[in-house]
Amino acid sequence: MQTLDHVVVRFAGDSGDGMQLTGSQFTTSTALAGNDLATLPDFPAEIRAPAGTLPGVSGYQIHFSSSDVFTPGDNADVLVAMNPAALKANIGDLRAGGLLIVNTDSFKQKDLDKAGYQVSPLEDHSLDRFQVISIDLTRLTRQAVEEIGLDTRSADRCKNLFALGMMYWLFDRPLDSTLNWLQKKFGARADLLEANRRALQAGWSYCEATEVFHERYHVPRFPTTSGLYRNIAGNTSTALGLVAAAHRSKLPLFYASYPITPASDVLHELAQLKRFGVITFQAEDEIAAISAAIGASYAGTLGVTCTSGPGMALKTEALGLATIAELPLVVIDVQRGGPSTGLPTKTEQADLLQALYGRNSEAPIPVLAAATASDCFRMSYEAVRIAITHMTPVILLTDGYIANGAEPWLVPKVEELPEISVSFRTDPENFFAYERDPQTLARPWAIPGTKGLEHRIGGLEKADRTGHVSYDPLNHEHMVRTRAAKVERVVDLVPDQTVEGDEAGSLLVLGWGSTYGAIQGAVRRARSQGLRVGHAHLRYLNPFPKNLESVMSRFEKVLVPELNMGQLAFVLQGRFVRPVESLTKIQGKPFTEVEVLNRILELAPGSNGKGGAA
Amino acid sequence: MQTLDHVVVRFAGDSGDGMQLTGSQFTTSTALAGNDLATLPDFPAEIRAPAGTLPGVSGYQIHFSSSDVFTPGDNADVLVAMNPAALKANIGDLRAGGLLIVNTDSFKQKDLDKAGYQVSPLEDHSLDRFQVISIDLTRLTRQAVEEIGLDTRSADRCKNLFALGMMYWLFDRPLDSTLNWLQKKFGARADLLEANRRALQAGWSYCEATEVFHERYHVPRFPTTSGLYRNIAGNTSTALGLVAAAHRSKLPLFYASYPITPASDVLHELAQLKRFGVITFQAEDEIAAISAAIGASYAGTLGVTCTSGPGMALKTEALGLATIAELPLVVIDVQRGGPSTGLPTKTEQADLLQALYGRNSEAPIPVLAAATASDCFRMSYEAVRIAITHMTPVILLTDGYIANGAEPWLVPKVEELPEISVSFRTDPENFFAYERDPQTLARPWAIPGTKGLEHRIGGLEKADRTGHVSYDPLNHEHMVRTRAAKVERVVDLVPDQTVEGDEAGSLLVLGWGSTYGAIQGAVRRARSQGLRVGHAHLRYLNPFPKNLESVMSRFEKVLVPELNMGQLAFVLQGRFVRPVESLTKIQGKPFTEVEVLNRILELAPGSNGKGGAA
Amino acid sequence: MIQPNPELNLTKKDFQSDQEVRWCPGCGDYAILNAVQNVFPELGIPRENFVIVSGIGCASRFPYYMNTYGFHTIHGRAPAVATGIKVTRPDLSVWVVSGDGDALSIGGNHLIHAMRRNADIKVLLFNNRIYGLTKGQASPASELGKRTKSSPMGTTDEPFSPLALALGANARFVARSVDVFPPHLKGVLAQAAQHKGSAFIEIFQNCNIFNDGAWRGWTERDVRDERVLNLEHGKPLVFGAKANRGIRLNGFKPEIVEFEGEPPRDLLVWDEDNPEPAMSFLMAGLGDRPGFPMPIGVFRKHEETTFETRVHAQVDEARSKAGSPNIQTLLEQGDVWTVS
Amino acid sequence: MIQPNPELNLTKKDFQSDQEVRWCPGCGDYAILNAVQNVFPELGIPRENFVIVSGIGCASRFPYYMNTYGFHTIHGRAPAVATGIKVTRPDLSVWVVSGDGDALSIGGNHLIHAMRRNADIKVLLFNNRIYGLTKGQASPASELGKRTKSSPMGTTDEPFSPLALALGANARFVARSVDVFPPHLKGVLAQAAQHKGSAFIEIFQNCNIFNDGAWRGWTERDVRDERVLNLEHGKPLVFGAKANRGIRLNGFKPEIVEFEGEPPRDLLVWDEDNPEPAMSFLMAGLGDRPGFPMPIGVFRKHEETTFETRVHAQVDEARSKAGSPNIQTLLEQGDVWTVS
Ligand SMILES: Cc1ncc(C[n+]2csc(CCOP(=O)(O)OP(=O)(O)O)c2C)c(N)n1
Ligand SMILES: Cc1ncc(C[n+]2csc(CCOP(=O)(O)OP(=O)(O)O)c2C)c(N)n1
Ligand code: SF4
Ligand code: SF4
Ligand SMILES: [Mg+2]
Ligand SMILES: [Mg+2]
Repeated sequence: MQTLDHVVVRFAGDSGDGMQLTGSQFTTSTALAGNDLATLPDFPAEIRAPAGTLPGVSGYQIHFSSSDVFTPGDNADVLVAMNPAALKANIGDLRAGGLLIVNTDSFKQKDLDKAGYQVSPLEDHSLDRFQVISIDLTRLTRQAVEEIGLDTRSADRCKNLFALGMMYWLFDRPLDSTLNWLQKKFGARADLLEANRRALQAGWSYCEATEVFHERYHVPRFPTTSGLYRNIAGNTSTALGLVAAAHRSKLPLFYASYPITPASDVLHELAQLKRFGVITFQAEDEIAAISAAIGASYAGTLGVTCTSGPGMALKTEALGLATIAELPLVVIDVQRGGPSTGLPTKTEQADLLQALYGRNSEAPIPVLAAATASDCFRMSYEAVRIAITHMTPVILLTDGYIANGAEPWLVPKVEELPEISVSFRTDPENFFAYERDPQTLARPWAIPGTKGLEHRIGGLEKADRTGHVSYDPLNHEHMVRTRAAKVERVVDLVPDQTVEGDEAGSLLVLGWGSTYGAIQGAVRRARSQGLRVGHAHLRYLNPFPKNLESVMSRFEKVLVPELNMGQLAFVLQGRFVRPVESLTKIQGKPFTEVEVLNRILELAPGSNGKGGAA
Repeated sequence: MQTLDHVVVRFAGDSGDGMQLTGSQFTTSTALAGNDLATLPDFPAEIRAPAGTLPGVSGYQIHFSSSDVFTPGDNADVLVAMNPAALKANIGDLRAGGLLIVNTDSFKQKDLDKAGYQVSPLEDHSLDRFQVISIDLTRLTRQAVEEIGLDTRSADRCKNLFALGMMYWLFDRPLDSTLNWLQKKFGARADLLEANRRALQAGWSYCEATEVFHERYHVPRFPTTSGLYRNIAGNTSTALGLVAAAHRSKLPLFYASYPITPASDVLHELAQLKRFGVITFQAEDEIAAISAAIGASYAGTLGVTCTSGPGMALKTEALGLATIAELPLVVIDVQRGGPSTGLPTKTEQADLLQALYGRNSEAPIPVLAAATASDCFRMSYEAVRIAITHMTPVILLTDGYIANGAEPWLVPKVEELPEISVSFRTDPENFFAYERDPQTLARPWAIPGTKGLEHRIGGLEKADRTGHVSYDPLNHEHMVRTRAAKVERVVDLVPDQTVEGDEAGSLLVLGWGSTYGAIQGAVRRARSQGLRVGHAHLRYLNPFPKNLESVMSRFEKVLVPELNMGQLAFVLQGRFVRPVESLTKIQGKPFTEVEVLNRILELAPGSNGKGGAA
Repeated sequence: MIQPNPELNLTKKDFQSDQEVRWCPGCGDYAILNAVQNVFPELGIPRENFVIVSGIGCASRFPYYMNTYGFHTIHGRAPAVATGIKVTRPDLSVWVVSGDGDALSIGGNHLIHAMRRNADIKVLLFNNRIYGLTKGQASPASELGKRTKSSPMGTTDEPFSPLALALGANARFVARSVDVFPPHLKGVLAQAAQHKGSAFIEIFQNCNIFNDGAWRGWTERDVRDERVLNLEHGKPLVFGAKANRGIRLNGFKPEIVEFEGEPPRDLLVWDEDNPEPAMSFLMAGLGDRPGFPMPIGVFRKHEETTFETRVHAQVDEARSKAGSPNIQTLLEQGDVWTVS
Repeated sequence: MIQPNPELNLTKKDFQSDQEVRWCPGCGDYAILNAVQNVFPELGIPRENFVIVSGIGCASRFPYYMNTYGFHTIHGRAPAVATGIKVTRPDLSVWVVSGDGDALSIGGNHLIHAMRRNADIKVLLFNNRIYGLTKGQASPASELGKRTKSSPMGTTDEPFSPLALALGANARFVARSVDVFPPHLKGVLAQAAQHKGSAFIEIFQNCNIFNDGAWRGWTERDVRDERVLNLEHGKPLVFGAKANRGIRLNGFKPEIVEFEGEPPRDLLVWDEDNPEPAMSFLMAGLGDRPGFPMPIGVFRKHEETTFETRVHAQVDEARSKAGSPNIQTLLEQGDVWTVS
C-alpha cells in the first residue's frame, strides 16, 4: 500500500450513468475516512442530450488529501470514463501518467460514432501517456446481478456501483457508508437493493481477486479541528443557516422564491423542513417572491427570498421598497454565468455591482458573500443577524460553484452561534414608526396585531421620526443620508478583516466569494517559494470591514482575482483611490490554483528572484 | 422705461388657477421678445389637494435676460400670488425689495384659514420689505367679462389672463402670441375665447390706465446665434429627437412605454405624431414595454422605451437580453427622486450607477445624459445613432428638472443632422448572425422576412460568429470581452470632451446631466472673480470621451457636483484612480448657482486670495 | 351574519386616521372610504388586526386614511405583499386596495395568482377606467376607442372585463358595487369580509377630473333603476324602476322578459354559490350585451379550503410527525464523522 | 381552407433546422415539433415570414429546431416581444411557444394582455403540468396536492384552468389538443393559423422525466375514446368508443346522455363562434366535472379587428389627414422667432 498526500479523482459518464451519485458516495466515504476534500460536480447543459453524446456527459471531481484542500484540483490523477464521450470530454484534464479506467463494453462502433471518434482511442495509441485500465464493466455487472433476475436495463444501471466498488478497493475504503445509503434508498425495493449491493461488492472483489491495479493507495487522515463533521453543499448550507438563524431569533422563517438554476435547491431543502415551522412559498415569479417576503417581514416573520442573476434583476424595484420601508429581509443571489440567460448551469461572480448599485436612486443595502460551501451557513446566518439588527434588506451572494460543490463542515453548536435578538415594539406610548435606535439606527419593528401601534408605511419619502409622507426637501436629504448612515453602522457587526499568510509584504491577494480555495492554495504555494504574500478574503462587501484600507496599505500591491471583468477591483479603486491589480476569468469555471499562482509570481517581487519587478 | 439685464418672475396660485398656463404663455412671449431664458414649473404633489391649501399650490418661475441664462434663478424679482397659500409657500424666495402682486379678493378669512394664517399678512407688516401691489383681481376680471354672460366660476377662471395682461404691460410685451394661442385653444367656444381675450386686454389696460406700477421694464434682446428659435421642454425635445433620428435613419419609430411621472409626456408627445409613422404602444407594464421594443427592433424597427426610476428597475432583466441579442434599442430614464416611489414629482440624478452597472453579470451598455431641455433633442438623436451603428441598447438619462423645464432652442436643420445609416443584411451568402463589422464590432441586422437569412438568436451565450448556443468556456470569455470591446468602440462616435472657461487651471468642475446651468453660472461667476476654473460637462458616461483623463489632468483639482450621493465621483475614482471632490445635494431640487459657487470658492486657490489652499 | 363584537366598541371614528384626505374634491374615492370606515367597525375584528395593502395610484393612497395597519407598496404588487402577510399571519384581516391600472395592468399576474391560490385576502378594485395619479392615460379598463392623453385618436384595444378575468382565474368570491350606492357597497363589503377565501370586488368609481361620468350611463339617479340589475342570492333576476323586467335563459342565451305583478316562474333565480363559475361568467358579460342591464352584487361566492389553511396544515402535520424536532440534530444529519 | 402556395414549394424538411434536437428521448415536445413542421409548409406563407418567439423552459427551445426566424427570449416575456414584432410587422406570421410555467406563472400578465389586445399572434402552451427545465417543481398547472421537489407534501393551491384564464382574458381563438394526437393537433394548428387575431392553444404534453403520464388518464389508447370529447363546429357533442354518448344542457347544467344510433336532437350542437364566450367557458370546465369527458378541439373562434390593424389604421388616417408632413415643420412648430 502506497501512501499519498493528495489525490484527484474524476468520475465521468453519460447523464444516465449515475455519476453524480457515484461521486457523492465516494465523497462521503472520503470524508468519513478523515480526509480534507473539495468537490466539483459538472452537470450537462439543462436539457438532457441524447445518450452517449458529448453534451450529455456528466462529471464529478473530488480532491482529497491528508492536508488542507482548497480546490477540487486542477488536473485529475484518476479518471473513470464510462463511455467514449466521457473520455473525450475529460481526457484533457488527466495528468500524464494518470490512471484511466474505461468501460470497454461501451466502446462499440455506435458509441464511438456518437462521441465523434473515427477510430477507437483505445486502439490508436492516443492514450499511451496514461495508465489505461480497460474493463468490461457492463458485462461484469450483469454477471454480478444475474441471479436477481432484473431486466437488462435495470441491471446495467448498477454498473456505477461496480465502478465505485473498484475505487473503494483502490483507495482502501470500507463499503459500509454506501451500503447503509443503499439500504435507505432502496429499502422498499429488495431486488434493486440487492443488485446494487452485489455490484458494489463485485467491483471491490474483482480488484481484490484480479491484478487489475498494480498498486493500492492510502491517503492518511487530515489532522483537523476536533468536533463533529459532515459533508455539505453550499445550497444546503445556506438553507441550514437560515433555519438556525430563525431558530435563534425565535422567528418563523418564510422563504418565498421562484425556481431558477442554481438556486432552486435551497427551496427544495427548506420545503423539507416544515417540521421546524418553515413556510416555503413558490411564488408566480421573482417579483411576487420578494414582495411576499416583504409582506411576511412586515407582519413579523423572517422573510427570505433567493434566486440567481435574471431573477435578481427582477427583484430590483422591490428591493427599493424594502430599503425605504426599513424592514428586515434577506435576499440571496446564487450567481451564475450571464448576461441574460447566459450559461445557466455555470458559475460566475459578476452580480457584485448589481448587488451594490443596481437600484434606482440611493438605496444602499448591506452585501455579504460566502467563500465556500460550508461558509454559506455562516453567512446566511450573518445576513439574518444584520437584517434584523438594523431593520434592513441584506443581500447575500453565493454562486453555482459553491452552491453545488460540497466540503467537510465542522458542525457548530447551535447555542454557540451569535445571538440574534428580536424585540417587537409593543408600547404605544410615544410610538413613532421611524424613530431610531441611537446605536443601530434601526427603526422599531411594529407589527400588525399590536394594539395601539396602528400606522402606515410605504414607498414615498417619509418624514423623519413620524414616518408620515413628506415632500420636504431638507427632510429628503436627511433621510437619504440617514439610510446610508444606517448601512454604514452595520460595520459594528462586521469583524475586522483578517489576513492569512503574511500579515504584510509585497502582495495582498484580496478575494471574495467562491475564489477562496484557489487563492488559498495559490498563496500557500507562493509562500513556499519564499514570497511575502498574504490572503485576505472579503465576506462583507458593504460595508467593508473597518480596517480594510489599513490592511491593504500593509502591502506593496494588491491583487484582486475575480470571476468577472474586475468588479471588486473597480469598487476598491473608487472607494480607496488606490490602484489594484485585477485577475479576471469569465469562463463559467472557477480559477485553478495555478492561474492565480502565475499572476502572483508575475506581481510579487520574490526573494528567490522569480517574481516581477516591484 | 427702465432697462434691465435679467429678471426672475414667479407665478403662484392654486392648482386650479392656471399658473402653469400663465407661466408658459409668459415664457413664449419672452422667447419671442428675444431674451434668453430658463423656466422651472413646480407642480404640487400628485394628487390634487383641497383648493386654497398649501399642498395645492402650483408655481412657475421664469428667468429671462439679455445675456446667457443658465438656471431659472435662485430668487425671484417679481412674485404674483393668487391666494394666501401661494403667498406663504413662495414669499421666502422673493428678494428683498422685490415686487409682490397679490389678489386681495382671495384674502378672505376662510382663505387665510386654509393657508394657516392667523392674521392677514397684508395687514401685519410682515411684507414690509417688498413692494406690495394689492389688486382685487377677481372683481376686476368679473367686470371685464361681465357682458359675455358666463357663470361666475367660468368668469373667475379668466383671472390668470388678467394677471398675465398686467405682466405684459410691466415688461413691455405685445399680446399677440397669447391672443393667437387663445384663438387656437378656444376657437370652438366663442364665449370663452372672448372672455379670456377681454381679461387679458383688461389687465394690460388697467396698468396703462391706472398708476398701479411706478415703473415699466425692458429687457433687451439677447445677442445669440442667428437662426430660428423656439421654446422647448425636455420631454418634447426628447420626443422630437427620436422622430428626427427615425426620419434620418429611414426607420419607423416604435415607442413602447408605461406611464410614469415625469416620463409620461414623451409618450403623450409621440402619440400625437402618428402622421410621421410613429407607433406608440402603452404596454401593460415596463417589462412588456421594453420587451415589445426589443421585438420591434428585432423585426427591423427603431425600438424605444422610456420610463423613470422604478420602471427602469423593472427593465433590468430585459436590458440583459438586448445586450446579448445585440439589437439596437434606446431606453430613456427620466430620473426622479427615490428610492422606491420616493419623491415622484421631484428631480434627482441618482440612477447613474443603476444605468451603468445595474444588471446581472457583465452587460455593458452605452450611457448618455442630456444637459438641458433642448439638449434632450441632441442626445436622444445621439442615442439612436449609437444604438443603430453599434447594434446595442443605449441608455439616455434625463431628469424631471429638464424634462419639464423649457428653454429657447435654435431649431436645427434636419438635413444637417449627423447621418444615421442603416443597412439590413440581405445577402444569404456567408451569412453568420454574429459576424462583426471590423470597425464597429456590430453584428448584422438581419430581419425576419428576409429570404435565406432564417436564423435563431436568444439569451443563452452564443458561439462567436455563428451565434449558435455555446457552452464553451473560452468562447464565453471571448464573447464577454467582445461585447465589452464593442461598447468601448462607441468612443469613435463620442466627441472629445470640451471645456468651457479655463482650459487648464486650478479647478475643473466636471458635471453631467441637468446641473449644466447651475455649474455654468457658477463657473462664470468664479472666473469673474479671477479664479482659473473650467467647466466640462459630460454627455457620454459610457464610454467616456477619449480625452477625459487628460482633460482632468490639466487641473489641480476636480469637483463633481451631482444631485445624488456622489455617483459620478465614485465612478471617476474607480476608473482613473485619482481623487475628485464631490458636491452633493439630494433635495429633489436643482443646485442653485450659489451653492456651486461656494464650493468652487472653497476649493480653488484664487488669484484674489478668496479660495482655499491648493 | 355580521358579528359586531360589542366588547370592541368600535365606531367609524376609530378608523379615521389623522392624515388629511387628499383626493380631488368630488372624487368617488371618498364615498368608498366612507363605506369601508362604516363597515369595518361592524366586523367584530379588533382594529389592530386589520391590514390594508395597496399599490400605487390615487386609489392606493387609501391606507393613509384608515387608522389601521397600512402598507402603501409599489405599483401592482399589493396582492403579492398581501399574500405574504396572510400566509404568515392568518389571524389578520387583510385587504388590498387597487386601481384599474394597478390591478389589471402592471399587477395583472399577481391578481390572478392571488385569486387562484385562494388566500383569504379581499381585493377592492377602484375602477375609474383611467390612470388618475399619472393624470389621464388609458387603462386596461378604458373603453375601446377612448381618447386620452396616451391615445389621442382613441385606444386600439378592447378592455378587460375585470369580473370575467377574476372568474377565469377562479376567484371564489366575485362582486361588483358602485361608489355612489353606499348601502349596496356596504352590503357587498360586509359579505366579502365574511367570505373565507380570495375575494375580488370591482367598485365603479368616478374620477371627476380625468374621466368624469365614466359610469354615468348606469349610475345616475334617473337611469340606474332601468340600467342596473342587483343580483341577490335565491331571488329571481328582476330590474326596472317598476321591478317589471326580468332575465330568463333561452338555452344558453339570456333574454329580457317584461311582466306585470309577480315575476314569472321561469326567470333565472340567482345562485351565487357556484363551484363551476360558468353562470357567473355569463353574468359578468351581461352588461356588455346591447339592451341588457349592468349586474351588480355578488356574482360568485364559493368557499373552499384557503391557501393559508392548507399551508399551515402541512406545517402542523410535519410538526406532529416529527415530535419536537431538534435543530442540532438537523445540522448533524446524514453521514457524520468525529475528529478528536 | 388552407392555401398551400404551390409556388413556394415548401416541405417539412425546409422547416427543420441544422441544430440537433435536445429534448429527452420520449419527450412529448418531439411530436409537437413534428406537427408544426408538418403544418407550416401548408400555410402558404413563405418560410422567411415565420417568426417563432419563446421564453425559457424545455418547450422554449423550440425555435432552435425550426428553420424559420426564431427568438428565444427571457422567461415569461415572449408574448410581449411577439406583440412588438407583430404590431410593427403585420406581414409576419408570429408564433409564441411557451411552457406552463413560462406562460402561466411568470408570464401570466403578458399572456392575458396579449389575448385581450387581440394582436394576431398564436400562443402554443406546451402543458406538461411541471417545470421541466429546472428539473421538476410544481407549476400553476399542477394538480392540487401534487408532490414535487418544491412541494414534498403536495401543492397547496388549485391550478389554473389555462383555457378558462384565456377566455376570461377574452382570447378570440381558444383551443386544446394533445401531443400524441398528431392529426388532431395538426388540424387545430392549421385552424389557429387561419384565424386572424390572438390565439391560445393548450397542448397536453408529456414530460416523461419529471411528470410522466400526467395526461395518461385521458390520452392513453385504451381510455381516450371514452374520456375525450372532440368539439367540432356545427356538430353535436358526441363521444365514447361507440360514439354513443353525448352532452346536453339542463338549464345551465351539462348532462351526459347515452343513446343508440343517431344522436338525439337535444344534444348541444357546438358553435365555436361565440362573441360572448360563456358557453366556451362552460366547456373549459367540463373536464373537471366528475364523470365528464375532457373536451379538445376549438373552444372559441371569434374574429374581430386585430390590434395591429387598428394601430395601423390610425397611423394611416393621421398620415392621410396630414398630407405629406414635413419633419422640419414639426421641429419649427409653435411660437418661433428668428434671430439674425
Ligand atoms: C413601476 C411603476 N410604473 C409606473 C408608475 C406610475 N403610476 C403610478 S399610479 C399609475 C396608474 C394609476 O392608475 P390606477 O391604478 O387606475 O389608479 P387611479 O390613480 O386611477 O386610482 C401609474 C402608471 C409607478 N408608480 N411605478
Ligand atoms: C427570470 C427567470 N426566472 C426563473 C428562470 C428559471 N426557469 C427557466 S424555465 C422555468 C420553468 C420551466 O417550466 P415550463 O415553463 O413549464 O417549461 P417546461 O420546461 O416544462 O417546458 C424556470 C423556472 C429563468 N430562466 N428566468
Ligand atoms: S385624479 Fe381622479 S381618481 Fe385621482 S383623486 Fe382626482 S378625481 Fe380621484
Ligand atoms: S425534462 Fe421533460 S419536458 Fe423537458 S425535455 Fe425532458 S421530458 Fe421533455
Ligand atoms: Mg384608475
Ligand atoms: Mg412545463
